Amino acid sequence: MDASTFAAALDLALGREKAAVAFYRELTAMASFAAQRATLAEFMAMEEGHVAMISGMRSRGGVSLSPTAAVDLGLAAGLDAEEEPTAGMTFQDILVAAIKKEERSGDLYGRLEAAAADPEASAVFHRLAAEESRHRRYFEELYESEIAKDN
Amino acid sequence: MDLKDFIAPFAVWKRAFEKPFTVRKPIDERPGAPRYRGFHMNDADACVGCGTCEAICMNKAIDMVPVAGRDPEDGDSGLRPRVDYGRCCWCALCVDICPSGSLSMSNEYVWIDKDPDVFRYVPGVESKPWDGSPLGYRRADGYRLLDEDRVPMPETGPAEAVASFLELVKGYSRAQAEKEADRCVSCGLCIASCPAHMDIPGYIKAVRDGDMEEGLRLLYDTNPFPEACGRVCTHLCEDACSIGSAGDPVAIRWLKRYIADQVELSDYAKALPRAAAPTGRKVAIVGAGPGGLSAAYYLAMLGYGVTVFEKDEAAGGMLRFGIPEYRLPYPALDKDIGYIESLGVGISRGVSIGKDIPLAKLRKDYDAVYLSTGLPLAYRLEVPGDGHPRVLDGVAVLAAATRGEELGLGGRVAVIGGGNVAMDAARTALRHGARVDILYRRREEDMPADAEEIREAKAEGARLVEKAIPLEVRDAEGAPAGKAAVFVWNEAAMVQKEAGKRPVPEPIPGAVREERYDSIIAAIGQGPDLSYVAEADGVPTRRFKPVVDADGMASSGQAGGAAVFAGGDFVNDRKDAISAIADGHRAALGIDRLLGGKGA
Amino acid sequence: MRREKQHAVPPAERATPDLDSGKYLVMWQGPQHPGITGNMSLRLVAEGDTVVDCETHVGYLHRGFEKLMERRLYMQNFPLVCRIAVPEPDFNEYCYAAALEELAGVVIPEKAVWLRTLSLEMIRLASFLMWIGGQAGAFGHGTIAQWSVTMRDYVLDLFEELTGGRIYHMYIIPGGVRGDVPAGFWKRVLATMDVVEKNLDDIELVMFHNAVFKARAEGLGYIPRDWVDQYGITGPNARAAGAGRDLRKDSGYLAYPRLSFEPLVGTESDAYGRARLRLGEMYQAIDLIRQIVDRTPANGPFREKLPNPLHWKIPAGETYVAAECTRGEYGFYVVSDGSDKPRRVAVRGPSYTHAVSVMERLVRGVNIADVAGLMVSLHTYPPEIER
Amino acid sequence: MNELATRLAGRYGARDWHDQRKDLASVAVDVIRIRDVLAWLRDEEGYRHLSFATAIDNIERNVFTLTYALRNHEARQGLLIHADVDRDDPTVDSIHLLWGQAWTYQREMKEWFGIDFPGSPRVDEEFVLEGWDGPPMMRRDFDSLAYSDATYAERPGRVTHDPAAHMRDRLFPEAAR
Repeated sequence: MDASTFAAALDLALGREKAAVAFYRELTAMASFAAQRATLAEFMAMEEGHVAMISGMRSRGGVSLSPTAAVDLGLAAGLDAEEEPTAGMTFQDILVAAIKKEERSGDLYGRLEAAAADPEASAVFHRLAAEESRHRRYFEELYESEIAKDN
Repeated sequence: MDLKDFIAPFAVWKRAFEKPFTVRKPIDERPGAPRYRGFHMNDADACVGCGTCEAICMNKAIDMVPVAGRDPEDGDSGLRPRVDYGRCCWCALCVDICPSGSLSMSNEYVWIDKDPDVFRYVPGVESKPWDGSPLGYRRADGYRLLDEDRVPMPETGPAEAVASFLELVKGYSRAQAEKEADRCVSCGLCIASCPAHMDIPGYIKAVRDGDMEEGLRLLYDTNPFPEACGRVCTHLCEDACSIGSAGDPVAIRWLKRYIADQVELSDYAKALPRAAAPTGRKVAIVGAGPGGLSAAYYLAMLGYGVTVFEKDEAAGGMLRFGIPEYRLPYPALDKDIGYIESLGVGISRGVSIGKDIPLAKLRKDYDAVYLSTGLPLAYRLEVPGDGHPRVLDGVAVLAAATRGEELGLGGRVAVIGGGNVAMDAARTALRHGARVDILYRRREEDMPADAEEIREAKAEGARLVEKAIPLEVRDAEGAPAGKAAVFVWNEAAMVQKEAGKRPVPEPIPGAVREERYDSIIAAIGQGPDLSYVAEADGVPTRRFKPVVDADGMASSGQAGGAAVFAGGDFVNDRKDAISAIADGHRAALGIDRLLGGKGA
Repeated sequence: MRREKQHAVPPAERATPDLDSGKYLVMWQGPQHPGITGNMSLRLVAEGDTVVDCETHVGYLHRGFEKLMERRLYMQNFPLVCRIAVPEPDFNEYCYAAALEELAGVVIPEKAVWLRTLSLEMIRLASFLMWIGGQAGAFGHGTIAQWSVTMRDYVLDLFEELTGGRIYHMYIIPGGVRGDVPAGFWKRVLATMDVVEKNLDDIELVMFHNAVFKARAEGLGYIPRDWVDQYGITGPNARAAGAGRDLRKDSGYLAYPRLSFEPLVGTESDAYGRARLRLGEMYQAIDLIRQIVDRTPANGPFREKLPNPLHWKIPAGETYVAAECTRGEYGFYVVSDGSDKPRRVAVRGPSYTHAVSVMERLVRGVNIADVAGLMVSLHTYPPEIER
Repeated sequence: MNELATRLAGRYGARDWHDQRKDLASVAVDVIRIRDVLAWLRDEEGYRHLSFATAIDNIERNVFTLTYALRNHEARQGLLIHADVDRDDPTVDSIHLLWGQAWTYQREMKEWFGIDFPGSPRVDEEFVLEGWDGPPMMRRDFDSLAYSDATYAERPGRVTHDPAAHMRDRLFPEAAR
């Protein structure tokens, strides 16, 4: 993977976000009732927003993301995501999938940051990792307040 | 008269050589006694704006006024007392009675000004030189005009309690209820905090007056589940109670129960208002929990024909299937439901909307539909092995207990979670003879369950394991597969990661513990089942919650079919019975408005 | 039947002077007059400088208390009643509280019994000290007034320390009292008593062995013994006439049955005899206060818990509670209809009797210059007439 | 005291004897007997002291209940004598010849309640309420607060808020129906 330059790094990120959109689209196809579809549509729209944001950064040639990572609530690590989504997926299932997805993205960017030779690219990955951590944090808080209220 | 009478008066002259009694500059140098009843002080942060000072003031010297920067909030009206020294007589009854103890008096008594209007001010808000004075009148130790102690509720002791499912709380006697009702100062701070905005001071007064029919009428104005709420309400009102600001809050919940307990069901109709003339319109309600039946009651009162569809074989929802009978005995719940049914509300039991009848058909057959289907789905632990056959869900265990089914929990039970469902499950397991551990990810003080539930669960013998982060469930070795499980958790330390946010449990590396259990009851949270709502129903949802307007309306019904209203646990954030009841009432009024009724 | 022995008493026998004759002068003494105790006035008809007729007029200061009380909660009347006798408010507090407690079946703690007795004796002393200043002042002895009002202020200092107020103490609250004594209080009470007692010795010497005072006070306002029952006269006015009645002894309320004292009795109820008797009661009050300091229990509750004052209802009933104040029988008649407000509260102040019917009779034939001295010698607090 | 109750009942038809305390009792007689009862108690039973006389407006029964408080100093007993008088025609025999201060109480009751005591000296003169133009002020149907509100102005700037109503208006105004 050629991620040694700034543009290449953003290209890679763009690819990830597009994949995320596709991820939600895939889940949506599996969904069996309205509430599932509404939630997945909302999350998908968030990822579409990311796609637009990264496209914008690429055309402007600058990164406007904070380098500060969100605090890790430690939920993602404990969640068990072995099961595949099904037609009857609950809000919990969807949120777990979303958290896991953000966690995987963050890990990936972290690895890319470490591997990048170009300091500029490294900075981009650092910021992208931070951005993904904020997304993950957003879903984790949602999980705590809506799903595991009593735990 | 003798000579002495002419000489003795000259004895006054000896005083000419004595030190005079008078003191120089007494105004500057003569502070009031330490107890002096001087100008008022008020700790405006401790004050809750209940206006009891105003109520006791015999001179009408106190006005309750809004002050800048203090908006009404739970347990604080945002008002503060303003004292008019044109009327005040410095009797200090306001200080004596102040429920929060925020009012006091300084020993300052000199205040000179040309402008008479300055002698009317809000102590503690408009700053004065004597603010914070350590001297001045305070109510003496051991002297209170109000009773800070709640009348104790007779309850079964924990040892006896775990031996049966008999109701723990025995209820107040008349003398006890009247004494407890006497503690109320009728400030009404509680009304705002009650989701149903019940007229709490009103029905407490009815208890004092011994007028149970009036009390029942006031209860039913806003809540057709007084027997149930009188036992298991989350009683936010008591958190807001001004008496609770420096003492035990008034036992509002028990007083509500007292009223409902005093009136026989057969006498309800005599006490309560009659339903309005039939409107000829019909409303379908999905879910016969407290929210659905609350809507049913108020719609029936407004003259609507109401049918409630309930998937289970009995009505009551979580009140019946989620709350154990030692907290809410079934006859009490049946009384509430029985009265609603007696008004002609039809309950179709064992009919599941979505499976047996599509929602679309209700929208076609009725003039409006109210959805109140709650949170029936238990969320999973989401750890490896959470599909083990000995991992049970708390709500299902409680429902099985209600149905009288054999629970087969075994001798060692773990309950995972810190909410009321967890406590109910733990205490149910205790009553089935199990040794019970409650494992919670955070600390006891972080638990969302009611404090008394936690206290009672512990008293009944449950062991509380705090800061336990679930890691895994394994099949227990040495037992037939699937008959026992090992629960693995990581001990956590509470870490304050961000200022202003609650601390986060963080696993202590290496501190992994495990324990073998016959059953592991997961009670971490529940979610809605929205599979019966289709896009075509026009009910918008956001993150698995129907989106409703201020009337509880989710869909105006423009798109082929009746309007849909929704409320209860799957809509509101409180997720308790009283909020569901309030939602039901609100939706009934909203439906009536939509269908052109006169409103009630 | 001894109906024929009934005395035909004034004002039935009062002959109204013919004011058009030009022989008489009508003059008002008060309501603003230093010789009048409080805001009261006398309409005097004088022939030369001799008073031939008098009417008492009241209502200039306080009126309508009894009406006001009917629309207030029981506890809200607690700060109100003290105003019914300004220089001696505590008797109102005591009688009102005791009447409510009796009707509500409340027994107050032992400590409250003693602290109530203490405040009643302390205010007795303060009230007499104010009176003696007025009595001396009415005969031109301003010096005595200077002394005695100072002594009164020392007693009021004690009240301020105990209750947080100098004049209106609002201390005897239904159920008990509002607080225990502050640290070191008893020592200061005893020290003040020593100072006051020494001053009384001086007053005794200067005022009672005084040719001028004797000349003006002896024989002034003479009350015969048989008037006591005819007019309902009580207190020092009656005791000076030989009627040895004292409710502290006769009714035995509060701690009085456990205190050692004998009611003082005189032989002549004229201005001098009454003043003498009151001086004796001042010494007696000091003695009682010393006994109370000795015997008040150090510990224990000082108030019995009552229901919430905002809802306190008292069972239907009526009672009359009286106590011996400096002027005689002070009483509260309280009627409850079972609600949270009194149905009727009637205040029986001793001035009612002696400042109207007795005064109007005694003043006839008195020199105008002695009217003030006579009036003070009866010891009158007008608010207890107006109520 | 029961002997006295019996004698009073026999001679004057007195009823409702009630022992309030060991040293205080009350009893009721017909208003027509009031002067005779009081004279007899004074002259024959040692109740020589009249503490006070007053009235209670029992408007619900349309009567004024008179209360005469007597005291027997020797026996250390108090006695409250009650008599109901018709509120529509409140006229009572005067006892001013029995006690020298009684006329003042009667004058007061005339002014405060509108109860008449024919023959009582100066009974129609103003007593406490010089210049009063309202009805007898101690009558229960005289509303002193309404009178005060109508007669005197409230100090400007006085306004208060009921905590419950204030919270409703600010937090959940929809409940104000």
